[in-house]
Amino acid sequence: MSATAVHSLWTTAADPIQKIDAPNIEYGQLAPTLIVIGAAVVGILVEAFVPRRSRYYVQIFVSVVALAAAFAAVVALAASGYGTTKAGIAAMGAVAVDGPALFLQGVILLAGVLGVFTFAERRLDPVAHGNRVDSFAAQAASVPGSDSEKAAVKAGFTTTEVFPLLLFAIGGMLVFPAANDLLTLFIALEVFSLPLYLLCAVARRKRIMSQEAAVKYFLLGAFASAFTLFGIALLYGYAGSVSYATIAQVVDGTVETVNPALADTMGNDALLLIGAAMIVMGLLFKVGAVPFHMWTPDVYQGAPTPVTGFMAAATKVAAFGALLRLLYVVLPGLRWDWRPVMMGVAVVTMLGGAIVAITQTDIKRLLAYSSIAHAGFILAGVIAMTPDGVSSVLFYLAAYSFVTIGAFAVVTLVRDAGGEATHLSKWAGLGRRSPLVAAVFAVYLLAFAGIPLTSGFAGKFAVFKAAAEGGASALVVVGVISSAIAAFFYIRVIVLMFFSEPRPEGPTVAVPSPLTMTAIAVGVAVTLVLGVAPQYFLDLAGQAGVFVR
Amino acid sequence: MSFPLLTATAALPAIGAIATAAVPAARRTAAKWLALLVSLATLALAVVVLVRFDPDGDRYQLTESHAWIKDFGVRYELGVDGIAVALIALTALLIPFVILAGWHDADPLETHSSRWRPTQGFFALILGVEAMVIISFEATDVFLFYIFFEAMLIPMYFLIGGFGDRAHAGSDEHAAAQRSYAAVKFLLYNLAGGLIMLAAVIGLYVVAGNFSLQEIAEARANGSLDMATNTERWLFLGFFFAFAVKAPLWPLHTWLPNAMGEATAPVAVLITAVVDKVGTFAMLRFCLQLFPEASKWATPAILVLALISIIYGALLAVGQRDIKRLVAYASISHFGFIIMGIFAMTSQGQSGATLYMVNHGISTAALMLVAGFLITRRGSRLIADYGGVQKVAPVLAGTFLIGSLATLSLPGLAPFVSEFLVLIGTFARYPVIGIIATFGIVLAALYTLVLYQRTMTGPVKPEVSAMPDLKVRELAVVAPLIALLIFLGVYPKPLTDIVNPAVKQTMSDVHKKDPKPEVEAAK
Amino acid sequence: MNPVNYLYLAALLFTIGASGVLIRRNAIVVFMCIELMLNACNLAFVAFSRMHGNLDGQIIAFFTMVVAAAEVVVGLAIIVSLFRSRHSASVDDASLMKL
Amino acid sequence: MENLIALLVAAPLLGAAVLLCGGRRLDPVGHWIGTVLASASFVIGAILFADMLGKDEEHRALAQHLFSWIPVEGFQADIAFQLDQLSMTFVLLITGVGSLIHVYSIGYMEHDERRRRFFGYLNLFLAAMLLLVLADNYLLLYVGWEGVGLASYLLIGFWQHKPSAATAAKKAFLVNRVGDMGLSIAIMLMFTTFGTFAFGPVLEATGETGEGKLTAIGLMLLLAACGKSAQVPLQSWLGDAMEGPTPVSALIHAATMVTAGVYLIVRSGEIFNAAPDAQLVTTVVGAVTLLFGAIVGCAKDDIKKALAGSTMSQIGYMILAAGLGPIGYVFAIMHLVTHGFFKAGLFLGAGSVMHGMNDEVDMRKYGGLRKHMPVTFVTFGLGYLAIIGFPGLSGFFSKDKIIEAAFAKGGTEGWILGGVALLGAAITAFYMTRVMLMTFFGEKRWQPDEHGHEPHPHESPKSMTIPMIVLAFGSVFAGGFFGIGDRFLHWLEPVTEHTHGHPPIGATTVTLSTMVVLVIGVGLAYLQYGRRPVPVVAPRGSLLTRAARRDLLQDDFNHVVLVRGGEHLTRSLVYVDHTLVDGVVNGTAASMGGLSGRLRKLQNGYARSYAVSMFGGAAILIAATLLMRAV
Repeated sequence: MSATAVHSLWTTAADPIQKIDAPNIEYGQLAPTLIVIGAAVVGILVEAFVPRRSRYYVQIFVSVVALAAAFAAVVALAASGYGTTKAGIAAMGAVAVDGPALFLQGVILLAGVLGVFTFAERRLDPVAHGNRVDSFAAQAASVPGSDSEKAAVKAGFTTTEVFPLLLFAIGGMLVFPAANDLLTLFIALEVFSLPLYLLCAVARRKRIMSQEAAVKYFLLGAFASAFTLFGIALLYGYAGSVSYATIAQVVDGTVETVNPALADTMGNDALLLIGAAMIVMGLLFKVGAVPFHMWTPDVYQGAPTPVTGFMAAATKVAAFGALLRLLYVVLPGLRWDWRPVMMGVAVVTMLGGAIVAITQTDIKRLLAYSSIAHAGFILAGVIAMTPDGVSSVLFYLAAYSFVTIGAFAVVTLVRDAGGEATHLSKWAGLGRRSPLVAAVFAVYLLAFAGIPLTSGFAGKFAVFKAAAEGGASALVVVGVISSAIAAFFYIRVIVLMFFSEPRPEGPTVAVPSPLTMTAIAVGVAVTLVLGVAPQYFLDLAGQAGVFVR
Repeated sequence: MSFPLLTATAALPAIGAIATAAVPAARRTAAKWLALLVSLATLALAVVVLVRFDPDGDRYQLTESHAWIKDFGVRYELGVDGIAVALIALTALLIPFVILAGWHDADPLETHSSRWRPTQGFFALILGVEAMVIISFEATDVFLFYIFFEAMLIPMYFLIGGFGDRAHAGSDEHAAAQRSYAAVKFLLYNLAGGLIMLAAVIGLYVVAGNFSLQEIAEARANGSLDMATNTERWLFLGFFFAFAVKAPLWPLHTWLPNAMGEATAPVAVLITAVVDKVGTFAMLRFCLQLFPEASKWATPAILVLALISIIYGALLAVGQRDIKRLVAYASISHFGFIIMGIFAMTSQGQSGATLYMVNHGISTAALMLVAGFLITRRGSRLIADYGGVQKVAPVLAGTFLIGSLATLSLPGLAPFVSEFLVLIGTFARYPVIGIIATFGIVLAALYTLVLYQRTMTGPVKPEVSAMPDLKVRELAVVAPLIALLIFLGVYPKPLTDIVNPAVKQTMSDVHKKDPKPEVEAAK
Repeated sequence: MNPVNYLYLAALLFTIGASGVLIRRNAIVVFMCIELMLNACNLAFVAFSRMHGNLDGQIIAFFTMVVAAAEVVVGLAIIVSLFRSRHSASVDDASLMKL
Repeated sequence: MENLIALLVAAPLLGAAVLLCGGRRLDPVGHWIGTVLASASFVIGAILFADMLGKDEEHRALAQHLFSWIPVEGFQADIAFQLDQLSMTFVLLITGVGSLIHVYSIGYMEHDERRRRFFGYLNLFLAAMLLLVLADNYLLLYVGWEGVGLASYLLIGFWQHKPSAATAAKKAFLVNRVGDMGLSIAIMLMFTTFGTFAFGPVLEATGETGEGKLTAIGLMLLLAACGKSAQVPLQSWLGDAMEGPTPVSALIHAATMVTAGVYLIVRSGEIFNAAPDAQLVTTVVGAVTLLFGAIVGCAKDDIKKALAGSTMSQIGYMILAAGLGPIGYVFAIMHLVTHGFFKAGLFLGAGSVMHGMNDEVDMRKYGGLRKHMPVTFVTFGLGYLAIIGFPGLSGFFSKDKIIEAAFAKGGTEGWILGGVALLGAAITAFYMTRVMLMTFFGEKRWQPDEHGHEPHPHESPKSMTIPMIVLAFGSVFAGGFFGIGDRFLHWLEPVTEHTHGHPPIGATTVTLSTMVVLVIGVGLAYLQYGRRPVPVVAPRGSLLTRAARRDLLQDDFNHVVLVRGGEHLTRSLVYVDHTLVDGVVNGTAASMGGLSGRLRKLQNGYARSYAVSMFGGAAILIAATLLMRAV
């Protein structure tokens, strides 16, 4: 590098008289995120100042109101055309406000509301010392079984911090699919990951497993995000910028004025390819695709079930949103490089998830593996590389998230002395004991299995159709086969619930409060509506299917 | 906008199912009567359809068409041709008998808790199946058809697995295991078939851009939509596989004996007489119309498989020890005939196949239901446990004999007409296959008469010595079926008049003409 | 000196960190290795920023440090609570959930 | 007039319906209903006959079209009747003998609580048999064809509590089914060749197709005939069919149903005329069977089985005659009718004997019965004389003609067939004499049975004797009535046409030689069974005798080859179905499970190994991406 260049660098960097013009932020368009984050901060203050007795209610109030308001904002934005015609880049190019972003934010917010409901459930666990308790530790810091914990329980402490944590996570998730430069992407990733790590650790029952889940999730998550970050570094090195638009231009080779300092790195495709691969790997980790899936079963099993439900639904939505944007906005120029690779990933994910699930004996792990298989199905839609592909993925995510939250909410209901009875053998004859709950769960399982007239079928059909139109017929065939395999274990659970005699020492089905009931009911309703009359939502997803560049 | 007759015919049992399921646990009998009345009302509607249908009119009549899922190119399109009308009538006709025959099959045992309501569930599920079967006969939109073709598995699955035959050897646990094995097998086979069909359905959409049977068929006919030969063949195979599992065709048949063996007799009838017909019907309507060329390409292979089914099923029926499994294998043999008739690509063959679907439905229902009555009396499905029943319960034995004779397609009973048509239709194009298939007649005589001899004749076994003869309810189930068998055997014209035009259409779809008799050909 | 060498160094550090994650048992050490990887990234950013002559990379490095700090907070909290409840910080001991 | 034809069938059909659906309340009157409707059918037949005689030969045939049965594209099957002289002959035989046997059964089945049902079945049989002979197309004929099969199945197995009866019934139906297969294939061939299977069009169009097709059709028809008429190789069922009540044996397994095969061949004359090879095979089958039946008849000690053997052999004569073509058709039918009389008579006689002997069938336990049941003795004796062809009686005329015709075939074939026919006559004389002697002559050989009941032979009630007497008249005079002046020939000629053949040796020579062999046969039998007392326990006998007792071992053959083989086949198939066909599927499922179990192990709970997989995954991802660019 020549001395003049160096000099110029110094001068530009340290020019005293150069004045920084204030960035202009479109607060309106960022309203959903801002509301949620703000509410999270408020939640922290609540923790600080509101007396313990009333915290629980205040937190619920704050969270629900915030999420509702944010959802209203999303709807308002979509209604005023930000999803389609007025779609654009906000916050100095950091955040995109377009169809996919708004659609996914809406889904995440609704999932968040249901999440709050399941978080706030206090009827399931037996009353401890006259206090109704939720599924979170009385005092996460205290060692399980220690005196301090007993005291905490006696005093009726509860970890109301989960609500602000949840809000922070949601805030991050809202940004994640909308992030329009790699830095924002990374920050959003961390913002929604860190609270989740914590939430995993604070289960009231089986805390050891809960903490183990948290550690695994945290270490592996951090490991993955390190890869992402390095990938970002390489892309930055390649394109000299982290903004999607610029990188895309560089990839397509449509840059007007090439900065001579960049000339040599731009030519270096190794940087580009390795960097892209590492970022994609980070996202695949979040969606739980094989071979980056190994955290999923353990974490899903160990985490408090409400958290699992929310995480399984919302994380997938956010991560796939980000993945879509990355592949459709930044790397379309590279599709011939990444498409075959992604196909491979999709295939092993579909098959791997389905096959390993066959022999699972724990309902939460079973659902974890099924979520892996579903990640594979969604990837099939992602690979289509057509507008149909985008909208089909959006639809699938919406359908899937409600089914998931509902299913895990049902899991929280089936309990025995040791808390939730997650071992499959204990579910035997559930259909005899309480037909309704079993029937509802059966509906969810059938939706997972993709039986017609459930949202699962509509979604599966949409993505497979997109994939076939996108010329990935092979994926469709594999998908169909793995669906057949997957059907086997969903059916197994149904058999267990309905056709096997109930055990005398079998679990009881707790009667939940209206909160969980709402979550479950909404889940069923959405499952059936999206199954029978999906057109309206398909239209929605269809309109939302275009990324702003 | 005229009254949506077809929708009503399908919706009525669906609503009835929900209503039946909602009947409180204590009001068991009320649920039964409700179900029976609904099924009768459905029958009435089906009769109206039959009357309103004009054999000489358009191909699809009473059509309804509404937008449904635009993005998937799916419309809610209903319409019936002669074949569909006949099968809808059959379905609507059989269900009341199924319900009546299963009157006590789902009465709860003491062990069940009060909240478990098997009776309501049983009859609700039967009605649900009826609704789905009827609508899949009516659907002229491939996707719509597919949805119900798949969805009907779920209620069937619960019927098989949830309400097994209480007459079983061994412990309850063992029986339960057997049952759920049968149910799972049924579901997985059909689900696998359905999913492979799903791939083909998607493929069809990619090729054709919509799912309307009429549009695609027309486009295929006038050449405006031409598929690459291989594409067409793959799609055809995708569809055919699902239908062959449902039908069932050798070697995809093994789920049927388990299912029919473990299910209660009425449910077994539901499976083989009603649900499986959707498979053969779909071959006739979808495979031939959508993929005429591929159908012709696959014909030889399919005929051979059908032939194997005929002989193989019959031989295995001879080898069975369990009455219901025997009937199941007999059905496999008969489905072989139906499929052979469809793919013989002659008017006689296809008319015969269609009649065969109806007649086989009635005859199997008669035989299986009587067998069910017999089994519930003795509490065993093993042929060896019976003997000399004819002495103590002559009416039961008599009806059983007539059922058997219908199964071996004795002239004068309905099945003969259809079986002979199928044979002659096949023979006209494929003499060798036709001749080998006639061995099926002899084997049919073998397994039915052996069954009759072992169970009904000979010295009276002590266990059956106190066996009561048919009750009024049971007679009310069997007598009409037998009357129908005789009527359709002597005067099938009403049925053929409805079926013939549709068959002529199908023949023209596949661009096939009947082979001319040698004498005329010579001229 | 050619800034590309810094990239090689960054890659080297990243690999060292990654292999540390794979090899070491103690959760704290594993976590430190991850931090090392993050810092490798930072080095890469700064190096690239220097090569390209724009400051984005350096700014990103600051962001990364903040994120790393946040991770430390969360991570240590989790690890410590785990350590307190089972008196061992070995990641291999935490293997109740498997298969 | 022609509208009466349907009534012929309808009357007994109505009877069957009423009796079988009527339930117990009809028990007291059931047999009367049955008899009345049977005779009603006979009366109608008589009316039609009278009307037919009134017309001149060309216009005697009547036709009645009821309705279109199976109308399908390019396929037309009707419910339509045709009544020509041939059909008329059968109608009279069937309804006549049928009515008599109804009457007889009133007495014979008196003590059976299921008598109503029995008459129902008899009526069902009449209806089916009439349908068979009145149908104007092969498909409708097929209906009757299987209908009589069903009736015979029901009647053979009437005493179902006897496993032997049930088995025999099943066997009869199955063997017949094999024959029916032939008939259905024949119909298919006709359809593909002529586009129709109505008698008229088919038989007129025979000229328009090749001999090969016609031979095939002919052979298939012959197969059908073999099944129904118990001809080799499908004869095995007839012997066992004797398990049925004796009136059944008389009506179905002697007089009418078993002769349906002859009807079929004669009816399809044009086809056979144009297919010499088929004709040859037919004659061979006939010849073989007539010897076969005769030999079996010689060895049986069961009176009914002996008669069954004779039936086989007599039908062999008819088939032989039918195989000879226009020369033989008339005589085949003529022998059929006369045989109908005397064989029915003989069976009724046998039934009467059994009636008096506590249903004992073993002739070795009879002896000297002529004193105890004179009427039976006389009628049976007349039947005996008729069947052996005693000059002047029915059998003489009909059988003699057939032997002539056989010789008239000419060439070595002629000699062989004629010779066989003669030999058959001799053996017939032998075994019938044997039956006669063992039953009615000699000393009484019956002892008390295990319950100590000593049978008290007595004459049967009028309801039984009268039919026997009537049939005896038939067996005496029918032959002469038909034969003298070729009445029967002129009656049938318009339908079957007739060519006069000239045997190489003059007709008188044939007649004389028949006489000679007759005397020889009777003489031998007398030496064997008349001179010395008949042992109560059958002597071991020669190899041939023992073989003949077992129906010349063909049952054992069937058992070993078909039954055993079949059982093995089915058993192994059941195994295959379970292990192979099912096993493949279950195997896939199982292997999936195994694979799952193995992959599961990867999830070993160690965070570090998870990290390894991620690291490896990342490496692969990167490598693959670079590779994609490289290629």
